[in-house]
Amino acid sequence: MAVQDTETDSRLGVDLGAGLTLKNPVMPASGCFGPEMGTLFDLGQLGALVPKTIFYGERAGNPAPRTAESPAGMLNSIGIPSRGVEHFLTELLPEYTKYDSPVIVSIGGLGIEEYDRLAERLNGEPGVAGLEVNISCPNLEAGGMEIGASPANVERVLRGVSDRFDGPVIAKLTPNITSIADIAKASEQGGATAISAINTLSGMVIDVDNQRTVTGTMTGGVSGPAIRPIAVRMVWQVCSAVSLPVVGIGGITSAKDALEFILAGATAVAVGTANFTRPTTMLDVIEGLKTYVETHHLSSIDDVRGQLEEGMRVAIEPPRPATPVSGRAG
Amino acid sequence: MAVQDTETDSRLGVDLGAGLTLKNPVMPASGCFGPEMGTLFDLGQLGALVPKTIFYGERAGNPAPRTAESPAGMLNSIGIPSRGVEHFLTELLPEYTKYDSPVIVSIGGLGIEEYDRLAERLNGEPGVAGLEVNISCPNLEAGGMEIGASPANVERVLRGVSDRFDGPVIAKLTPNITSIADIAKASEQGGATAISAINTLSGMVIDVDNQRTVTGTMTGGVSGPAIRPIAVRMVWQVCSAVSLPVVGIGGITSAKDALEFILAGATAVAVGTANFTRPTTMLDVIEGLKTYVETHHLSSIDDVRGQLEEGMRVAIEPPRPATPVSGRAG
Amino acid sequence: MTSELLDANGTIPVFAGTHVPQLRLPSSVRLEVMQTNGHHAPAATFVETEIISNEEIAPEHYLMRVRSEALANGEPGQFGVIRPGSATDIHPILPRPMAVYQYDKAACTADFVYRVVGYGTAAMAQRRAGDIVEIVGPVGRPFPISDTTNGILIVGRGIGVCSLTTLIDEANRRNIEIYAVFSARNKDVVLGKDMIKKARGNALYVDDSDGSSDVENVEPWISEIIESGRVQQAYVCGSNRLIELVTRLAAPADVETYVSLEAHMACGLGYCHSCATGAFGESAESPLVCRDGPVFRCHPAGVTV
Amino acid sequence: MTSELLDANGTIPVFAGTHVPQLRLPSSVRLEVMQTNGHHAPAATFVETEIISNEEIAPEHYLMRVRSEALANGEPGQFGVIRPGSATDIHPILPRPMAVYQYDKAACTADFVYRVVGYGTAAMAQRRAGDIVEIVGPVGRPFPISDTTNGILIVGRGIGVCSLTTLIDEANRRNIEIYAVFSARNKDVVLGKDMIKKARGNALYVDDSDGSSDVENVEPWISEIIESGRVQQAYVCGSNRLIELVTRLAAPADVETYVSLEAHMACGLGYCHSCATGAFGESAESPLVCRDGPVFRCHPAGVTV
Ligand SMILES: Cc1cc2nc3c(=O)[nH]c(=O)nc-3n(C[C@H](O)[C@H](O)[C@H](O)COP(=O)(O)OP(=O)(O)OC[C@H]3O[C@@H](n4cnc5c(N)ncnc54)[C@H](O)[C@@H]3O)c2cc1C
Ligand SMILES: Cc1cc2nc3c(=O)[nH]c(=O)nc-3n(C[C@H](O)[C@H](O)[C@H](O)COP(=O)(O)OP(=O)(O)OC[C@H]3O[C@@H](n4cnc5c(N)ncnc54)[C@H](O)[C@@H]3O)c2cc1C
Ligand SMILES: Cc1cc2nc3c(=O)[nH]c(=O)nc-3n(C[C@H](O)[C@H](O)[C@H](O)COP(=O)(O)O)c2cc1C
Ligand SMILES: Cc1cc2nc3c(=O)[nH]c(=O)nc-3n(C[C@H](O)[C@H](O)[C@H](O)COP(=O)(O)O)c2cc1C
Ligand code: FES
Ligand code: FES
Repeated sequence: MAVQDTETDSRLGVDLGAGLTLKNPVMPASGCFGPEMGTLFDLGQLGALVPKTIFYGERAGNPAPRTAESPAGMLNSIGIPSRGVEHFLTELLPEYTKYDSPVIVSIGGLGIEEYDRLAERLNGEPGVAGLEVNISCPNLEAGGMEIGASPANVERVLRGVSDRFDGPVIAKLTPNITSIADIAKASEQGGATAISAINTLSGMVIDVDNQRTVTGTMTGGVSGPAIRPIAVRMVWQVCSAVSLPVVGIGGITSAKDALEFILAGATAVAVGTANFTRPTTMLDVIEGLKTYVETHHLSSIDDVRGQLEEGMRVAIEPPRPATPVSGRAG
Repeated sequence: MAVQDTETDSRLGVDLGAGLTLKNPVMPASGCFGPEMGTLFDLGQLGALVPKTIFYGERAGNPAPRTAESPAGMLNSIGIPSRGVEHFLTELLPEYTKYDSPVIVSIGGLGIEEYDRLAERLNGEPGVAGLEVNISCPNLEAGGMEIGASPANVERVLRGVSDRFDGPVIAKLTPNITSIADIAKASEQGGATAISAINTLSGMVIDVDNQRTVTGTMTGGVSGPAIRPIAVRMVWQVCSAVSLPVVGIGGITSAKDALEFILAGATAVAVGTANFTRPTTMLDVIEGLKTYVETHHLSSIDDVRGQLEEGMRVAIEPPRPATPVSGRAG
Repeated sequence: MTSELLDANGTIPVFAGTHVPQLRLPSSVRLEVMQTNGHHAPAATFVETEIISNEEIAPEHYLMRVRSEALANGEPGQFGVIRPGSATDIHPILPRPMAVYQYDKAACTADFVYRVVGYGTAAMAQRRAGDIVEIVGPVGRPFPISDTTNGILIVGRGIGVCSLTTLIDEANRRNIEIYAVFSARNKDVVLGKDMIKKARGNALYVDDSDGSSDVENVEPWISEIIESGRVQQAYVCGSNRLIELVTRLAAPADVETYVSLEAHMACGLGYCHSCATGAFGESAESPLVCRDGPVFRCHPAGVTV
Repeated sequence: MTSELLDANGTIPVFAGTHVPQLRLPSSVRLEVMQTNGHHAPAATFVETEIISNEEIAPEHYLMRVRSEALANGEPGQFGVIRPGSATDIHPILPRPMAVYQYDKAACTADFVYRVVGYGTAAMAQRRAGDIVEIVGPVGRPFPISDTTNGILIVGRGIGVCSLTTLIDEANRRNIEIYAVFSARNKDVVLGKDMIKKARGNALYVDDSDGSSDVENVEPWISEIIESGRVQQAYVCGSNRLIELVTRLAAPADVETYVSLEAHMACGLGYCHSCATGAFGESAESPLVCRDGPVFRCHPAGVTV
């Protein structure tokens, strides 16, 4: 069976701010996507393309094993190997710009200055529709988690990037913090034009017979359905704290899941781990969102953004959904 | 089939500090246990008994529904209804002291002073073997999360309680923070004699057809297997930061899971959500730990505490466990 | 049998400040927690037993028969909390509350009839004869049938009928006349017919396909039974409209009305406070469906008890 | 066919600083990433197809046959990444890499033989004929068989044999002489016998129960085959000791040795970097098992290529 292509539906179009409009709100999460997926289906159907985070120079990943499973989730300690920005521009970017979807380049840094250098280098490069600033990877010895947990550092990084890059700048936040609202505000303050949340939660899985962690490092990042309730809550907090458009990320496997984020206030969503589970998940989500706008008679998916009420309340006969959203399992 | 009773095995005895020794390291997590379980099996087999958090006065819980499921986990927004300390001492405590296990009373507060008053009131009460100071419930309008996220407040609460209560004082930490190590240190500073970690992660599940949260409140606490990798990581961080004994909590369903926490450094463990899944889980864990000490020829379960090495490393033939730990599914 | 009201205000501390609207019960109905009056219903046990059979009995509906002396000796209205799957580490982790549809005390079996509505019930439907199932039960306060009763009215809709069917056997055993109205979305899924037939009860089976289940349609039948004085107690489950109807018609005739409620549960034993009756209070906790229910007495609003 | 060495030091940037010990390969063996030399192995597709059969063929071992033109047209050594269950929201969420045991290009089918070792393979064993299974495949670089080869040696242990069996068919088709050593824990679970029989290959079946699988025991046989000059290429999978043995014996005789490696995978396509070859570098990434492998060339340590 061939993968079914989706048709563009104008009701799914969304605006991520700073001129970044998407034909639909569905994109891959950084690190869970590559041009290799292009052999499976036409990537031009996606709202945007997000390559794995790049660094300015070359760096290696972590010792193997780099992935393991946890209940309804996975743990990764990939560690962001990167061949550097020049290699990215010459070898990888052309693999992405072949498709009819804007490319949002995810950038990382071992220190604050690396972000500045990357922003400067990528500014004006054709094919770079925007930047996602990864201040949240918990696997890095330096940079990553430390920068993303401090409002002052976050503001500084975003200021540096937005001063140097003329286009959309999305701050990607870590969940390993006390107040994601504060970090979102700091990002806004620093000039971010959108927020994406969340990255992986720091976690650890142990092989008790071998008395070792199951990945090559002590800790890894937890992703997948297991973290979805936490991610939805954080997106809701971010949306309550800032007025920027938000990309909701964390455990999305279906249109139903994507809608949780949209109802919590997200303008768009990104699919990470579920791309491994089922490589056509993003197309399933797009199709499911079409069904939702259709059955809910919406002129735009944006009409339900943030339309969330508290508490389902107990009913002796709970209100049965008139038109259940198709989505797998649960 | 009747529930199989477990026999005491001296190799499972552990010391939680401040004179609190347990016949085995397995206890229930607060809020996931009650004397009602006594109709199912002899509660005196447990290492300790931990009732649901009490407040000084009477308070109601949250609107229903109060629980929902999330992938491999659950969300609760119970909200700690309490009939107050006097009712606890006269009506509930006697239901716990019937058994041959120390009772650790979990106390909560809407403000710092409430903890002081509770500590004072409970000091010297026969049958109260120790206090667990719940500074971490994320469902409270006041107190809970706010107190537990600030090292200064945490230190103050623990100082207040340990000054007033002559016995073991266990600080129960919230995971909804940037650095659990800092909070653990603040607890130690304040006079805590042990740490328990973790409480639930703040989360949100949305019914997308009804555009409402599935619990009666906007957010709830996520618990169960889904959070285990996060809990193990946090316990490992706590154990690296302080020298106090630690009770590991979060998603434990089997001896294998309990051993993850013990290898990460925990002296004892508490079982929460799994008591709902299978009410005899705690007995299964005790039995599984016996098998482990037996097959690993340990003179005490404490011998493996913290004995964790980094990285399983890839092997073409991965080392097969000589004696797999019995545990259900996974 | 008097007591604490769910919507009482401040007078009875435990349930003070509770709000009936939380329950979405019709505002015309108020609930009362039954006093146990010294009657001790069978206590919960942890049942780890074999599935004898698990078959589809109607579209989307299954009957699971399990072997258990404890469950077989429960009382009408009590229920079990069943773990859908066999693994403890993976989804789903919460057990599902299920009424006992039928006991066989002699054979030591209990039947559960359930509708597949979500992941848990779908997982239950996958289980096979011979598999081990884990159940906490019997739990909850049973439906009371008074010694002086010689006729009962049973009104149920959908899977709500499953909470009522054990009353049929019990009434039959005690030579009590049975009048039942069983409703469903369509004819195929009207439950309880087998039980009525066995007990030779009087029943009206209605459904939405032909409009026969409309309240206006069943009202005359129920009204007539009640006014004729043939029943002294009425039991309802599974429909707000039917609860409201029966409560309204029964009160003037001094027919006691009881309802069995649903709530999201975790422990099923009364310690987790998951299943508070949808009510909340400013100062204290509301009754729990698993421990103080699932059976509650119904009164028309405005009645003070 | 020369190239980048996994344990090379600084000379080839991509793999610089990698450490062989991470792989727990015997330290006497070093790996080489094969050059594709213009040969384009079939590209991966997303296969959503029916399970034709899924039967236990030996204790703990199952054979799953699926219908798929893409998989049936893969090359020896390529594999599939299979989703064990059907739900996407619950455990397990990662697909499992599985070698293709046998193709039937005419019938458009591919077989997977797998051993139940954990949750995912246990879930696979639960699937039934008619269920839909999702597979990304064929993926990876195939085993090369040179045009001048007239004999091959195949050495496999346990489920490692499954990565080698498609070589048997291919060699047979090309009238290449086959010599195989297949090993397992006990006689019941020695895989690949059916394939050898069909191809009328020469094989030594050994197992641990009688010590016949000891390296000292298989060494003379392998040694004789190699020294006799009857084979030009050797393929190993599933045992460190056998990789070390074959590499050591083959090198002096100029027999090229290839190994198929295992690694934890997520995407199977080369973008997630989960399956780096257990090696890590101070300055750059090591080869990926799914994209640069799973087949690698083996050399004795100390050989520079
Ligand atoms: C006392 C009592 C007796 C019941 N008896 C029966 C019976 O005999 N037959 C029958 O088919 N059903 C009965 N129910 C309802 C049954 O519990 C739900 O249909 C079932 O829990 C749905 O589970 P699910 O996983 O399929 O649905 P999901 O919606 O996927 O469940 C998600 C979560 O919500 C809970 N939940 C969802 N719906 C309900 C509900 N209506 N009541 C309580 N919890 C719910 C589940 O238990 C689970 O924790 C009874 C409920 C109660 C409280
Ligand atoms: C290229 C390749 C081909 C393979 N071919 C076969 C085959 O034909 N037959 C067969 O039985 N097995 C084969 N394997 C091994 C097979 O992938 C594992 O046995 C399987 O993933 C175990 O899954 P599990 O859920 O049962 O085990 P678990 O231990 O529960 O798995 C947990 C996680 O670890 C991963 N994992 C565990 N063991 C391995 C392993 N040995 N290799 C890779 N990942 C692992 C799983 O994929 C999963 O993500 C192959 C592996 C690779 C890399
Ligand atoms: C294997 C893997 C690699 C990842 N690499 C990156 C990365 O390079 N940059 C980044 O910002 N996030 C990275 N992430 C995080 C994801 O983009 C995403 O934020 C997270 O996984 C939560 O979403 P999910 O639950 O849908 O996977 C990675 C996640 C996984 C699982
Ligand atoms: C229904 C429910 C009620 C809880 N109530 C309390 C409580 O009153 N006090 C407390 O300290 N923790 C409470 N917790 C948190 C648990 O004690 C435990 O820390 C948490 O659930 C993680 O463990 P688990 O994954 O094993 O459930 C509650 C958890 C649940 C699920
Ligand atoms: S379900 Fe736990 S108190 Fe009712
Ligand atoms: S499995 Fe993703 S790169 Fe190999």
